[in-house]
Amino acid sequence: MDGMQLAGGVPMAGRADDRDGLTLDQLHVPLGPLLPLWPPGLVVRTKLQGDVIQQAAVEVLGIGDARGDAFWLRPGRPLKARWLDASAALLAIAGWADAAAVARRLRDQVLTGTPQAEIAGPIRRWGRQVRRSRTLPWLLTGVGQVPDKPSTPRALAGDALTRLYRWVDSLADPKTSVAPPDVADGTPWAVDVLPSVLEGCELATARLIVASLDLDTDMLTVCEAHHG
Amino acid sequence: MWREIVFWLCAAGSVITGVAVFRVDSMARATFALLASFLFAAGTVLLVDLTYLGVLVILMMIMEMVIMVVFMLMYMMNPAGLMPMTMVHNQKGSLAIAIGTFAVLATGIYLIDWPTSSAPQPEDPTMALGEALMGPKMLMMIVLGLALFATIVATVVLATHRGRYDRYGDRLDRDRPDDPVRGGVGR
Amino acid sequence: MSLQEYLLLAAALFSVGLYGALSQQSIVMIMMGLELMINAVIVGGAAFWYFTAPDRPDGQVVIVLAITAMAIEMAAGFAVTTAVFRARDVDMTDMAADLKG
Amino acid sequence: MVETTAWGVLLLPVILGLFAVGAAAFDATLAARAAGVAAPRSAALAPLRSAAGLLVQQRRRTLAADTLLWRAAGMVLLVAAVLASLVTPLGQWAVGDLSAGVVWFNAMEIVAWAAVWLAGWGANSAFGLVGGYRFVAQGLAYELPHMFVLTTAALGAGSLRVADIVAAQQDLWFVVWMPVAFAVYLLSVLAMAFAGPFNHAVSSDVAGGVLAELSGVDRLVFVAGRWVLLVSGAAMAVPLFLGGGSGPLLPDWLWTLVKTALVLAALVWAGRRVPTIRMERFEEISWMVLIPATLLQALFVSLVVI
Repeated sequence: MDGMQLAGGVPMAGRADDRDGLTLDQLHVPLGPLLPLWPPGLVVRTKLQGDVIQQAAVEVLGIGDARGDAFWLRPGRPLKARWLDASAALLAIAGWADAAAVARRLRDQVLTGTPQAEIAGPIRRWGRQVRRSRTLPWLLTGVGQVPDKPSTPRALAGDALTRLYRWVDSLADPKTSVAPPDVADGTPWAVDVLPSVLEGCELATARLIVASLDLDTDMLTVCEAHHG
Repeated sequence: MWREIVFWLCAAGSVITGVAVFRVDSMARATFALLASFLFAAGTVLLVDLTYLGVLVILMMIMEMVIMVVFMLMYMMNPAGLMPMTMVHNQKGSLAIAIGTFAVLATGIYLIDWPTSSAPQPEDPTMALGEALMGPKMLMMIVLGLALFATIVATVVLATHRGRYDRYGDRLDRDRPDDPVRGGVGR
Repeated sequence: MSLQEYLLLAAALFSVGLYGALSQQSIVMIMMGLELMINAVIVGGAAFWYFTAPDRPDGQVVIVLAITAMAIEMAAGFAVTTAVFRARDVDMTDMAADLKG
Repeated sequence: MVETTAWGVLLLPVILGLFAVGAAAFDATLAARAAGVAAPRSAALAPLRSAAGLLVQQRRRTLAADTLLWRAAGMVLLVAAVLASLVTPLGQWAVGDLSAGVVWFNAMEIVAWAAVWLAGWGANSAFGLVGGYRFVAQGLAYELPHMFVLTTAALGAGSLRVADIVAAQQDLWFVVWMPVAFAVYLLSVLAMAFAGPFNHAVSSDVAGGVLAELSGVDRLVFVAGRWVLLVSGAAMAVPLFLGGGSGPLLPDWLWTLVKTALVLAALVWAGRRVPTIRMERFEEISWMVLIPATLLQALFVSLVVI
């Protein structure tokens, strides 16, 4: 193999052991910081073999230079809107464009202050539609299962499907509608646990997992500010 | 007349793309050059009224080449496939042998007095083929089927490194297999 | 169109395939050479059927045989490559020359 | 019964194109309704608007792309999608009535494998390549059931010629006594055109997959090819299972068009109802459920025929 010029300046991939016992080429692919439906500022540096993530390193850009002001913590941003937002992102990445579009529309209505009585019905209808789907559990079960430890935030336990169902159920719960935004956020924990969850997954599942963990990179800045 | 033209176009295309397989730099291009060569050759098969077999060659070859390209890249990764490469041994000798073979074959082709047939073509060649395969040539068909089945088993055994003890545990008592990726049937 | 022209095409394809099978080092490329040679068999089979014995299906049967041979060759070839690669981390024939006397 | 027409060569792309635009418009309307957009009529024009936009858009380039193969991909897909319909009769006319018409149709569909893989490979981007590989995996999953289903229809008529298959349904449409085959056929048509829930090759979890880096005219050609492929598949369902052009009152060709439109609309509508089906899960379904089901259906049909 003489003449090792590089095609377009891309170096040849290195090789390493992999899951199937074949020493295949490694490819370094960064995910983020800017992708549609991706937490802004989040960068996941992956080492891929085929489309399987062998190693992942998570980094959040822009912590420290923010104003300690998170979008979802501002007044008039009920928790409900945030759950709708998270569900919309997850559904969109799962490829259910229509259900995602409905969730997004409902979120906008919540944020613009549509009265509770008017919006409760549509939200319940949408929730029923999501819970009734039989393909969705089939596709999401076992995706992004987080370790079950005492330190695991209750809101993030389980896999992508249980998290989505948790959002959907709490949206149907009348108490959620008045709940204030939550400062005790799971994001720092999720960022810590993300690399270990991503390893061994396929590249595409990575995006489902990130969406299902509902990372709010703004919140990291807030936490940073709180702890000094 | 038009058959003559189409034949020569297909023949030239088939040989040129066949040569290109070993001349281009990228594995992807090599595979698809081979595919083009097959498609041109299938064109000549279609010209002699073998519709079914010609189309079958097209179908099989596209599938095979697409699968081939996957393996190709798996074992010979090459960014964008545009890096020049040569991986040959004994090029001159091979070339000489190949040209020699062609010369011998070509002389043979033009020296031998080939038999011709005035027998009429069957109404439907495909039907004739099917009847032959299910009738006098049944034994061959059975052998082919067995060979294909043996190939399936043998290739899976050769290519995989995880047996059922890896999947179901040493006593084969696991309820659901321990696979890196779960399947869809929910076992 | 004549039998000779068809056979000439088959001979050309066969020779190109032979060159590839002899000269290439990578197992996958050798298989490409073999496939080209089998391709020549397909062309030859079609020609013999059409020009010498259209009333008998033998030429067609040869083509079916060739197509099957191609599929088997490819599947087996890749399986062997995978096994060799896993065990020895090579995909070139020169490096896997254990059987060399 | 079916005559071949030379001028059909010119008409066929036009009809397929109109159907493709109609299907895309229907799809856009459904999307707009879900999003709660007030004016569905303008949403129906969205595909045409974006097509015009793509025509004038400049091509984006990627580092070290294999431009030749990349450009070829879209053209190959579109041409194969049109050629697949070559054997589909419109009422009494077909462009070409091959004696192995069903095999021809299947072969042209398989071309999509190569085209999609090439589109993913050519861009030299990880997402595109992942999308391309997924389509190959998807192809391996649906192709066998699809082939068995086509064989079943051919078996029912005792011929691979599409015209004979239509003729065999004079008394009873195949859909009535081969319902499993019909259902699997529709499923695999969606998979083949990587539409609806089987859009794993271009899904949003890989940032558009094969389509991620395609832009400008290349993207337009590729997307058009995909729609035409779906139309071709839907159109073939009519002669294979729905009795071709037979029907009361209306002429043959009109019935064919009506049935095609209905099948197409059903496919597009159903495709939007379900989230993207991930291949690693579908693969097992295909091998453990669909293949045995189609084989049993074929066995049943061959017993009936004998």
